[in-house]
Amino acid sequence: MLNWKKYRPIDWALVAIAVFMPFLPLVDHNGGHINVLVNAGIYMMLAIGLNIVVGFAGLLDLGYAAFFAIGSYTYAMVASPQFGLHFSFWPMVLISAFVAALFGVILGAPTLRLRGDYLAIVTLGFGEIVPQTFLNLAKYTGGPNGISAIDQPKLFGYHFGLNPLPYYYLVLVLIAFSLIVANNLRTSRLGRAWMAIREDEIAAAHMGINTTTAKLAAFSLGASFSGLSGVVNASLLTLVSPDQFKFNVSITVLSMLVLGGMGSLPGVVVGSALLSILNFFILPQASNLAATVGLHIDFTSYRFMLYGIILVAVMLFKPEGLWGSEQRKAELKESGDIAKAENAEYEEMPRETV
Amino acid sequence: MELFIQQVINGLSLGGIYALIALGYTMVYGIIELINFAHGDVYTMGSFFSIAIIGLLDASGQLHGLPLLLVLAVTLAGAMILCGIVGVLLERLAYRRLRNAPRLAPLITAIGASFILENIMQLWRGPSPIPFPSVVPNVTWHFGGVNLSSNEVLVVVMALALMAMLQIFIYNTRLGKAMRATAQDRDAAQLMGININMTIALTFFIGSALAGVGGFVSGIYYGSTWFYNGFEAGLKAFTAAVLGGIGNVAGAMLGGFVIGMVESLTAGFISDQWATVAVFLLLVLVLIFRPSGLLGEVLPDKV
Amino acid sequence: MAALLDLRQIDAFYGRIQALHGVSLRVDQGEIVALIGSNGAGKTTTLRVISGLLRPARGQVIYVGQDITRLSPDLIVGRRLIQSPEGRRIFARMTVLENLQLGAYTRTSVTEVAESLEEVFTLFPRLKERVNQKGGTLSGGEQQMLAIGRALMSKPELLLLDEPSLGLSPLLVQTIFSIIQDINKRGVTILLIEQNARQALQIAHRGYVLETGSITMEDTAANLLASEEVRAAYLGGNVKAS
Amino acid sequence: MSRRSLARFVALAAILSMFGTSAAVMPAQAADQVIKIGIDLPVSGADASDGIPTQNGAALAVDEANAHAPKGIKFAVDALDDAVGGVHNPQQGATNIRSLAADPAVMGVVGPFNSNVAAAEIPVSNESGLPLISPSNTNPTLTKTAKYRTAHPNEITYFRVCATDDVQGKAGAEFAKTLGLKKVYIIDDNETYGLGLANVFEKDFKEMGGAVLGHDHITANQQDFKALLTKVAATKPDAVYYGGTTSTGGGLVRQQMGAAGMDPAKVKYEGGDGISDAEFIKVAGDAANNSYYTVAAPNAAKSASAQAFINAYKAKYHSDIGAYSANGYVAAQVIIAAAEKAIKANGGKAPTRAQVLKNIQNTSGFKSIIGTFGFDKNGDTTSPVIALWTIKNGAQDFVHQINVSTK
Amino acid sequence: MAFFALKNVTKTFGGLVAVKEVSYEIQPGQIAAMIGPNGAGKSTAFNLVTGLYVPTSGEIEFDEQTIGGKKPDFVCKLGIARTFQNIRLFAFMTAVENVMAGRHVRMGAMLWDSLLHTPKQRAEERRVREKALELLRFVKLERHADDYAHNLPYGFQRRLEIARALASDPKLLLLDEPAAGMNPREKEDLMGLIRAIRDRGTTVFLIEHDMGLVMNISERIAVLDHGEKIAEGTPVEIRANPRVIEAYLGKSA
Repeated sequence: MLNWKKYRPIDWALVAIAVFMPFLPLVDHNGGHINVLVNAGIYMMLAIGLNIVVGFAGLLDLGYAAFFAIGSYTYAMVASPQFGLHFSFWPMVLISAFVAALFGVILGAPTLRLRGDYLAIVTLGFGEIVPQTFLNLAKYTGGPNGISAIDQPKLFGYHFGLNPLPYYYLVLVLIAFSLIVANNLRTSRLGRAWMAIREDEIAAAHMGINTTTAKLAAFSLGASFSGLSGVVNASLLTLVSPDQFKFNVSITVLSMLVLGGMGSLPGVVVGSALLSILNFFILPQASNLAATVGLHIDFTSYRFMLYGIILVAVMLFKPEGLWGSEQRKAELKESGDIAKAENAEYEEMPRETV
Repeated sequence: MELFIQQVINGLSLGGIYALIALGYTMVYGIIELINFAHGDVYTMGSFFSIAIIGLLDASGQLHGLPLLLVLAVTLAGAMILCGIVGVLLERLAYRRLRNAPRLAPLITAIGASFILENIMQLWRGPSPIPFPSVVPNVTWHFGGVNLSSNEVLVVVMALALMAMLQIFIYNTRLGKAMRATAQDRDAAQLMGININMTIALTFFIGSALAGVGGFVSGIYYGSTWFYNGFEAGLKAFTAAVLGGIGNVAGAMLGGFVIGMVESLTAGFISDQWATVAVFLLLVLVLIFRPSGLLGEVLPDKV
Repeated sequence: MAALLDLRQIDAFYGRIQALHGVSLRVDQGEIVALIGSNGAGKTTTLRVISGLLRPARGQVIYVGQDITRLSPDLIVGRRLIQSPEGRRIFARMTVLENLQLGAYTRTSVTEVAESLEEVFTLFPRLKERVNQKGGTLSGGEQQMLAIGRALMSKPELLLLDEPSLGLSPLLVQTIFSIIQDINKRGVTILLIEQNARQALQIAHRGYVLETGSITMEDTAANLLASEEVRAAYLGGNVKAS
Repeated sequence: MSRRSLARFVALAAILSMFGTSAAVMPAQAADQVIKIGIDLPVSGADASDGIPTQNGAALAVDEANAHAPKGIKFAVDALDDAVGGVHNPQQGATNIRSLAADPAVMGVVGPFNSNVAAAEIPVSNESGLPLISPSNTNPTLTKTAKYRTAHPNEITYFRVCATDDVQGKAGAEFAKTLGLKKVYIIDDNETYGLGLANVFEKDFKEMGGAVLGHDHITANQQDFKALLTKVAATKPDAVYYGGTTSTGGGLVRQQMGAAGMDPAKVKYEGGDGISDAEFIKVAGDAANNSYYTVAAPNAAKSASAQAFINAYKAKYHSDIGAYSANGYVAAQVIIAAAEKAIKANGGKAPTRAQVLKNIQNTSGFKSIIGTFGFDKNGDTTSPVIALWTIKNGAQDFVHQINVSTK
Repeated sequence: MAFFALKNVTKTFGGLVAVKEVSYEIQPGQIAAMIGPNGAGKSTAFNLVTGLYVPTSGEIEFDEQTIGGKKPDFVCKLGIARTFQNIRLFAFMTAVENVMAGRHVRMGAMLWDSLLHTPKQRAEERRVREKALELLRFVKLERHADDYAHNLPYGFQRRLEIARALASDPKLLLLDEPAAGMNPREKEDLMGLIRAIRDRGTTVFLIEHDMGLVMNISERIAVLDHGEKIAEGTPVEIRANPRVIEAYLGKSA
């Protein structure tokens, strides 16, 4: 149901930018810029995926980069000289997404019963283990060198090569697809179940929602998006190595989400776009600018300071993010309702063990 | 066999440092159910502060004139107080406003705070490892093929002594009782006349001061530190706190020693490259099979 | 007689929702005042405002002639204005003795605290028997005794009791109410919130009726008990007393 | 404007500014006769101590070139950072090379510093024909196989002026022999460079009849190596060979050896150029003494021709040169020489990138402060020099150097 | 097997016995109640039935199956729905969304349908929304369908919770202190509502403190004290039971 009045000029501006994106390469021919945009697009896809886990289902996943790694390695192993396999790119997009989802299930099944904050730490641990394991299993993964000379996609006989332009369009299409799918999820039976779990897990279970399955679905669907981005990343870079998938990737994606607004799809787009702009354009320029006035501060090496400030400041002052949903805002801000406050302890004293 | 004993000694001293960090995690979690993600960085700050204080004493040319014990006491006390202040500031600036927010919110600010602290340290002393002044002579005793150094003894004794003091404080003093009451029911504690803001701040102070001790001791033990040290040490110490049963002081200590042993035995008898993996694997297993930890209590869900 | 506690035009909010609309009420020295009303009417909110757990948006709380509206809960407790909260809220993982000691948290004189402890034990002999038991292992009635005893440990001048009969068997309710009267006779002023309006009004001197955040009636307890409106709304189907 | 709409306005402005910046950095026209030398090194965070002195060396070469540049030609530096969050990053490196490739004025690039960054950059360089000259990549596979040359397997666009790990590892093994080491325990940091170096050392040391007591990998960001070193001590080695860098644990390993039962005065420590920085001495403290390391570059101080460079460097940057400053300087000189040759052939006009590449490929007998060399068919230097250094009384001390000419 | 029965059910937490050897059988179509002071184990009994706790020993039967220790969602699917003592609505979802969430277990949309919004999924969403609105009418909340649950007054929230529970078409509805905090008029309405629910074919099992309400509408009552069932019978029997009077009602009753 579209309610046109609901949209403000700024919403239209966002739409206009989105419409303009496919034409951007006509204006800007710099391959470096396009390459940056492809990288930003890959991060945006990661953010859309993580949003399903963190935003929709309310599960804080601090090891999201692990699935990105799994997706990348899956493609790298079967489309490079590593094992002499050269599978086609297109089916591998789906297969890698599926493999990442599978690992989502494998990690999620035992851990999703945990409380939110414990889950965050377990996923963080998982995020540490996965790259370390890829590093240690040098026989299959090339160890620290990773896997190189990864194949590029071909489409109707056109070889993508290393030219970033076809990747740019590929990523645009994948982002559009991801947004549509994510929005469908949000407004479906499953999306409602996630919302219910986020609000009150015990009540949700009593409504017949299998909370474990629903969370598992969120976890593995989120993982599948990063599998998808992993394949694009691997083929564009022609290289996967364990150091590409460290904690800082997970945190970058999380910061994008928090900045834009957890749970809000336009928020995810805005948040990831903003941080990418900051990362790839503003920070490096800022250092150069400072250098011209004789100030040698390297802003890029403090980007994680910036992420830290974003995480703290947004949670403290604008927890719903720059472009958050009204509902999420209420959820994060209001301290509760009268009935709850008046009845907070209207319950049988739990006879706790001691 | 000698090698095994030697590795156990390594594990215990490593574990002693984890235990000191874990105490802070467990206290803060106990009182406001927050994984204070920045706690590992407070520990690193403990090393940084110690270096700075020793540097100051040295700069004023007094280090060599002063008795060793005094230098150590001043450094330790300084590091504890400064870390305590950092902890209190963290609570005040990053967490207090979110005390009644959904749990993810303060956890996310905690992660943010951790990054901020790391970068402050990087700004302060640069991104490379920093040597820790070797002020304490390290004496090594030999028992057959097994070596025991005074630093190793120092770490373990420090950890045990502080845990004992903490236990006594929590169970036998008025403020300790106030802390436990605040942990169990904040509103009810206020109705007893307990100033919960002060009590929570005190908890952060003590927890962070203990991390400061950890930072000091680890500086002496390893002879160096760097700004990113707290990330992994913090994670492992958190694992220790969970393993022991979060909220439980003795548990944190036990968990710390177990994690230290696991790490050192894995590194010593399997391979160093799997040691971290082993620790995190242990974390996952504990959370799955015994989320309440070794000494923790099992509480039913309230409905 | 000077008012011990005087609430003036209190407005209070939870988030954007207004819970109290200009609530004014007064408690005089030595009284038992009952505050009755249905759930969600704002009774607990009123007590939270008095105890400083909730800052009102507007209005004043005057206690012994002083404005305590902006004081923090611990300072209010220090002035011997004590609340025994709804649902008892005892410290389940601490012993009965520790719970009672926490009740005397703001007091410094060891001898006086010991005296209070003796007093509580005379009032509730059951607590003395279970002095080293953890709070969580007590039965519902014993927990309520502990909650009241804990409040008494602070030597209150004004005692706010929130639903002391909640979830107790009708049998125990009788006991608790007679103890409340007993406490009052020992010189403690009491503001009582009760679901059980009939019994509350039977022991109270005066009463207020709170409806959706506003005071709608104020009178002596006897008059309220006799009032048709109160009868219909709050005393109606209480079979237990019949 | 409400706070909310303000926030949105800022968001919009930021997005628009992206197009602004894009336009601002639109490729400069070749007609203005500026010839750019790209530099891609990690110059922030932990890697800055390696990257900055190298970058300075290269920039110095460009400065000097301008002093005698052909008329109407100006040389300029376009320096980019391939570190993200303080650590060298392959993605960033590839993006940088693509950016530089998009600018037709860039004739060649000095960099990268790290082998795994090179692995991501070589395909881009190979596809775009933009020459890369690394001052410090030592991993042999980068040049010796065609696997990174994905677009044009037979076209060499990536070169290096330093010796590879197989040369350095071999030299390390030989040095170990001369030092009288018989039993060595090998530890590496499980990174591209460290592992590669350690593997070559292990192979060559064994071939020379040495005994390798064990080979372990450590984990990055680790602080505690006692358990590992206790295990090492039990094997009673003459020395520990460390493949890796100071920042991944090279200093800490050395420093903790004593506590684990290996007296640093008795048990030697050997490594590659990864521990050639001043940090190593700071971190290892007293234990740094009795350590040895190889550097894949000659000791510039020993060469008379290098003195001018050292002095010029000091004058400009007010600091001592780094281990790879000279290599960065020479790498830039190679590109400049190739460009100048092409300019001459063009009759004073700016050259094309293809011309410059061709000239670089044909470099031979190039006289430089690191010796006279050319590039072989893979792009490696024909005259690699390895120097052995030690640490004595807390200071770096040159031992000797050898020229390991290949073909 | 019985329609619904607790059979010698015991639940201990650590060393504490919360529910001890309780047996209680309910016939289909009944309105049954359980009374007792707080801490007597009533809510624990409910939590055992709906699968939040696993019984230490004993068995729970429902609809020809044993359900002790089964997960809440499984129990709900079998046809047991509940409300909570301290209301647990999805506070930041609208009333109609709350009820639709209550319908979750009777919906068939699979992952694929959710991902792609298949025609099947759309049709189902429409049907479920209508059903939810109908239930809101049944509890007289149709005018608040699009309000956030937490914005509703207390009494409305209780009714919304009942509507949400009914959305799963339960055969047995557990009401945990439905009259708590209601005034006599609201209690009258509630009694009407409970009877109407029973007349729709749903068996009702409630926990309540309000003796008036319990005695008025229940056909069968069990009395719990300290985790043990001390009496069971019709309201008349209960009121006359000396053990109940001694332990619970008091002499004046």
